[in-house]
Amino acid sequence: MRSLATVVALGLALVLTLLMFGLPVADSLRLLGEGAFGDKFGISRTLAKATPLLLTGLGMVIAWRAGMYNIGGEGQLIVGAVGGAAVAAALMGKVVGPVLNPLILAAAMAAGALWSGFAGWLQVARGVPAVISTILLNFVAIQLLAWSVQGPLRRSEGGLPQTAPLPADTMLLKFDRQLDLHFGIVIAVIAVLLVTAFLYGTRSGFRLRLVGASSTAARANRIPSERVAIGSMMLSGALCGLAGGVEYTGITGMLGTGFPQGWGFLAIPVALLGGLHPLGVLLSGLYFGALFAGSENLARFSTGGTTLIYVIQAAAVLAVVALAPRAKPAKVKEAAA
Amino acid sequence: TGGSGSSSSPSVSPAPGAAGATGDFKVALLTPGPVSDAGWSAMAYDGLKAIQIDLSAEINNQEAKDTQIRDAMRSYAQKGYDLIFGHGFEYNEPAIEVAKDFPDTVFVSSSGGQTAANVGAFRFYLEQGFYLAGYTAGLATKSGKVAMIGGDDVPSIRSTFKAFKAGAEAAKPGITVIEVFTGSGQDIAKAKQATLGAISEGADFVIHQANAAAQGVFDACKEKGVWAFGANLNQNDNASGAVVASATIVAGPAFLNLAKSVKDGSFKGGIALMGMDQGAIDFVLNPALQDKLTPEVVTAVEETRAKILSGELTVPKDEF
Amino acid sequence: MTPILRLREVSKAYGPTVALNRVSIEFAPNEVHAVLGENGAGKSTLMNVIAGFVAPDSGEGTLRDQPLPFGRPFEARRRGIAMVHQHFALVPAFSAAENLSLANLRSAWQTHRPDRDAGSSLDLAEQLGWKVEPDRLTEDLPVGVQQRLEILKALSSDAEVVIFDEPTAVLTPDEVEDLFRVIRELKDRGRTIILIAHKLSEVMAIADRVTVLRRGAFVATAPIADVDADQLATWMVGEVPGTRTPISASFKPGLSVTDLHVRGGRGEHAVRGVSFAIGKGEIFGIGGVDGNGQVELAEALAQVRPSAAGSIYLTGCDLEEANIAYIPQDRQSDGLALSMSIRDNLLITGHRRRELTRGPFLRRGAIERWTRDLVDRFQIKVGSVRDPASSLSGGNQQKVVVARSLDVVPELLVAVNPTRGLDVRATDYVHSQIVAAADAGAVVALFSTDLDELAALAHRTMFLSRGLLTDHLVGGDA
Amino acid sequence: MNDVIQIWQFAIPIALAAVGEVISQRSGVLNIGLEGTMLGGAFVAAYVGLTTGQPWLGLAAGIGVGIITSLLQAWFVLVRSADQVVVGTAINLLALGVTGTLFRRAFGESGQLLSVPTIPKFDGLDAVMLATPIIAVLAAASLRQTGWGLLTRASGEYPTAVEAEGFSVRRLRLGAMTLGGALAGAAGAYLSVGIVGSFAENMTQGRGFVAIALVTFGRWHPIAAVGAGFLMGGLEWLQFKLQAQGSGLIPFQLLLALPYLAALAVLVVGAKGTRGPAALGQPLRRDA
Ligand SMILES: Nc1ncnc2c1ncn2[C@@H]1O[C@H](COP(=O)(O)OP(=O)(O)OP(=O)(O)O)[C@@H](O)[C@H]1O
Ligand SMILES: Nc1ncnc2c1ncn2[C@@H]1O[C@H](COP(=O)(O)OP(=O)(O)OP(=O)(O)O)[C@@H](O)[C@H]1O
Ligand SMILES: [Mg+2]
Ligand SMILES: [Mg+2]
Repeated sequence: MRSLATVVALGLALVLTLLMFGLPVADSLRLLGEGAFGDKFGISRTLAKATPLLLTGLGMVIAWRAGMYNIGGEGQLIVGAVGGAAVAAALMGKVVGPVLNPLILAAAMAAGALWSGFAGWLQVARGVPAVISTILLNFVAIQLLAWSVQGPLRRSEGGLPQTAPLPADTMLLKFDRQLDLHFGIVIAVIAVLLVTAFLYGTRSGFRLRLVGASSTAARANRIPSERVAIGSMMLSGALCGLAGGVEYTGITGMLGTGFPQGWGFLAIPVALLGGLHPLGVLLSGLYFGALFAGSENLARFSTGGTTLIYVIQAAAVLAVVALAPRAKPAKVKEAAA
Repeated sequence: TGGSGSSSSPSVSPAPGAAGATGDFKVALLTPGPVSDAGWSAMAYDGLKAIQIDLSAEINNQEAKDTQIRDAMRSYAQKGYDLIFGHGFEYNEPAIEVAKDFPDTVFVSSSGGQTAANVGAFRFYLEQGFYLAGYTAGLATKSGKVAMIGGDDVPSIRSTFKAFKAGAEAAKPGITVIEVFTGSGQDIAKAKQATLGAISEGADFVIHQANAAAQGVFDACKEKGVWAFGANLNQNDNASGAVVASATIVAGPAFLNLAKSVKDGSFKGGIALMGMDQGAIDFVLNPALQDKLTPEVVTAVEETRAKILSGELTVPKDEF
Repeated sequence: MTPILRLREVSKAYGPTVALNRVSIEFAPNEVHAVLGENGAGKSTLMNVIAGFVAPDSGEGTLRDQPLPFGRPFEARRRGIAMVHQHFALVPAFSAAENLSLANLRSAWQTHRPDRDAGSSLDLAEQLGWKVEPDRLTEDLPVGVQQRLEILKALSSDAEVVIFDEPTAVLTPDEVEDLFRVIRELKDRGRTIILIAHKLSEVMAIADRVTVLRRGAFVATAPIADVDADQLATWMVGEVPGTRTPISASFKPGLSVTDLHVRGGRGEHAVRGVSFAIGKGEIFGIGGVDGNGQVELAEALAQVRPSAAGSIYLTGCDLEEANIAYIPQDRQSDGLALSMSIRDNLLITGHRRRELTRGPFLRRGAIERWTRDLVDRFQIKVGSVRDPASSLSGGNQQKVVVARSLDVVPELLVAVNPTRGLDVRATDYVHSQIVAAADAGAVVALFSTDLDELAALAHRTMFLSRGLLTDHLVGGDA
Repeated sequence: MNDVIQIWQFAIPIALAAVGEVISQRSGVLNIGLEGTMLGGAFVAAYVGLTTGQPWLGLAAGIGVGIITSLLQAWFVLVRSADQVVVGTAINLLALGVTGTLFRRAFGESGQLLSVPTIPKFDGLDAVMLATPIIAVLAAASLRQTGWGLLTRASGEYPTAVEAEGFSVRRLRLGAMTLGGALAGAAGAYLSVGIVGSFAENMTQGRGFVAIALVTFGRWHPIAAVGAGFLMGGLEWLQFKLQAQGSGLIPFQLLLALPYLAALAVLVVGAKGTRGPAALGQPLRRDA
């Protein structure tokens, strides 16, 4: 019932947007659908775009479930990619690609975990709410990226502010050279399963949910909620960092100031639409992936202009939050639907 | 099946290759900034429009910076585009890479040093225009200080600034050339602030590479009563009334000729240097403000222009 | 006596739980109207409906023949209905004076000065002999003082209807007497007072009329003169609860506490050197007025709060590893994670049980069986164990805490006001569980502000005053 | 002196927006959509200023857009109880898309360097520059010393307490959001009809986010936030002067990261006493 309403509202929001911009509705919808599912290119694009959203979305689930409002997915993703690029710069040519790639991903996770762990520590030890600190850290991360591609990681003095491109054998496995789809989607799906098992099937996962639901109750029951809070932030940051590493070694192959695509920000709607549940994230991540692939296609090939893509994405997000059951970490309904 | 794609062609519409049928010719343009920047990207967009009209091509364009470039190129190639322009040297390397996977699409970047059978480049020698602007500023400055305001700090911009500086020094040895970057080609307020900063340090001629933020530069010049140069497009008629001359790129013919060669199948990779001699670069004095420059200055500038055109004077440019 | 406030056929269900079942009830001006009922009978829900915090599923209500603004608390407040919440509505980060000012604001468009705007309430507090430091942060105040603030807020308004939802639960008998004086005064000024309390003695002392609810349904309304405690108890539960007397015995050594110092949340010296010993199987009562270090002492014993100096020994086991059961005084914030399922709340202790886990993993099936068993054994009234704990009434919430703590006999049981806000039957039940734990050999530290409770259960009782243990009396003989 | 006026002028957009954000956050609403609201204000102010030739009308229109944007946001946040951060993020996207699209429709796809008349200045000072500190003081005084302020702060701390006293949290937050939106709109408008008299796509360039950092930096106090904005403006001006003097001492990325680092540092060093509003970012929930 609710999902039907959501679908209807999404459709309406879309049609309204198109009408507002004076675009032919039927044609535009066709372009949208084609971009997402029209052919193997569309489907592969949908999956490729869903990949970072799934990983960052899972990251948000973990943190928010622990009661930590991590809004820094974007920063953690960026820092993850930078960490990965630093390892790549240090080891490129010294280590063969198939070995280097996992090292890059591991570095990305570590960098993301440290970045978010800092925010966790700030909240726990210094009383700085993560909502605030992670927002601030996002901007620091963006500048860190800018600085590192202008400075230490720049491929060559005087060249463009970018890192050297990764050789093909260091990139994640691709299933077809013309397609965008890469091995990252497999990593993301495995992550969904692991996070589900963790949250609902392990003692640590239970403690994490408990601390999020009531840190006072956790304290009164001698659960080290501060450690859990920091741990959840680190886990969350590790997933976001991994998203950065996967995007770097799966799609872009190098870093520049244009690297951040907002996946980290979009992780929040993805996680909320998914009901802060890892399996929900799987669905909402795919939905947003399709939406992005589709709207990109629409923006490219309709007469609306490329800026239209933002409008469509915004409309889709707003339609979702207008209808999605409200979710607030501390009051997340644990009850089965 | 990874890596086997080089022999298969995109499935959307069989690419017509170099010798496609009319009406079926598809051209895409990638720009580093919004095409509404009334500058670098806008100029390329005008070139694309010319292709649409003259060759009745289907055109499309998108903004794509560094890491987004490959993705955008791939998506056009997947859609069976025949020619993909990347407006800037940063598109050259991605073009080389993506072109391997899409042999039926031609990739061209504005500047860049690598080519392949289906990858070409043309480089706008805008440094020539900037040199003349610097030369003009050097002759006309009273304070002995001139300034350059940059948006994004990228090599192509730095190269034009070097030429401006060389021109200024040629005209007035020992001149101070101030250089300030704002980090954004869209932040008008910062551009104005940076310009005010340069003017407060004594600059009385200012050139910019700030694209959409250029109005901030002109505004500051107008406010403080100093002169500005336009860049990329002819900005002499800017409402500020502060632009004495512009160093311009005339991109239309270059884009059109290249597209024609792709369409009729005569395209063969390679790099073309597009300078004043091809009419691709110009330095246009503002007739309305001609009286602000002494006749001697105008004459000297024209002499230098002639030297550049004749090849007697080679304006420095960076390779990147 | 013409009623001023009428409810007709009001129903409210939470999923399968029927909180209110076609309740009709009338309140008159100039009366103190007590509402009685077991835990979960629907009292708070009914009050929340009147005050606009809960919108009923059906039914209607009128105040002075105008329809009640269901679901819009601010509107109800405007129309003259004030409520003292069972769970306080105070801004923790505000000073006491700011919180009182909130209640005294007449309009958003007036100027505000905390001292001036809180003035009348502070005066009232002084009249009552209640100590309220206006500049202290509310969150730093002991629960008892917070309760006073909550009451002062409601009193300072010129509301026609004032609802008190269990205001006496954390007050001392003296404080209760002061409150009742105020209530009588309000009544004399023609107000309608609705009072929820579990202690029948209190109800008999103050109420003019009494209404009893049972399982969401209206049972009876009667003038207080026409009923006695037995009658009320029968209406409430359908039977008269029995009572229990503690046995005294000599105990094997259990807990020994020496010169213990504990600091409070703001670093203040809350417990200042106490020493005592509790034997295995002994129930040791710790009484006293709220805010004298009880919570800090309890938390230190329960290993929730570090002690600043001194020692705590538990004979025969390491305190770190010991099975310590802790029933905190604030079940809503410290006892439960309200948004989590009842099952998850039971798991708060359960996830440590060896038989429910395998290494880092939880055993789903075993947990399911264990949960069922606890719900049955402790007679927790639940729809489904997957419902959130917030859906339980206060009493059943407490049962969840007790059940998971006393599932296996702990080495040490620390309970703070374990029957706060519970009805007679639930109180009796919790008492019997505490006694059973002691009988099975647990060391029991029972903190309570309720003298009767201490007298009924504790073998020995001491009083905590300003962080020091003072008096000493013997349980059964007291 | 001249420098001070200059710094002050360029600091106005972030300072004004920060005051609005303080009010909004004090009521419990974290407005991440500040950037978008400013951008909307900047565009409409430029458009109206250009077509009417009246910068004041432009400013008024910018404020109007700010209010409309905040009402839209309020519907999601207050009526639908949607997550504030998500809605704010969407507002930013929306503003980027709508202003970009409209700009291209109105001024051609290749854009134009617009020249819009600006608000008149006297000795480098204009009305908005003078008004900003006054607005900050008024905001601070109202938050402290009026019933509205007390209620608004309570809404940001513990909404239930406000409802219990007969005031609507929804209305209070709506009020705070509207004020915040109006100020953000004005801030954006000042960028396009106060400082430069022009518009370019995405010309706000992160100023909304800087303003959010200033709120934290200024510990949710309007005057402190404005002071922090002034400090930021000063550093930026210093940076440009240093660049112009030819010393590449400070990489400008560091300068750009400065407000965030400073805000973080302040929090790290002295956060224990001052927290943000307890209910910040939490949706309002009535009984289900
Ligand atoms: N002990 C366990 N071991 C393995 N998997 C488990 C375990 N417990 C739960 N799961 C799996 O986790 C998922 C969620 O289960 P659960 O019953 O906890 O959901 P829920 O309580 O409805 O979720 P929520 O808490 O989000 O409302 C299910 O797919 C379930 O199979
Ligand atoms: N928000 C809610 N969601 C689900 N069920 C609820 C909710 N609030 C109350 N209930 C249920 O409604 C019934 C009545 O609860 P209520 O709080 O009114 O009881 P009460 O008489 O005040 O009990 P107590 O004396 O324990 O406070 C209980 O069964 C309770 O579990
Ligand atoms: Mg669960
Ligand atoms: Mg109750």
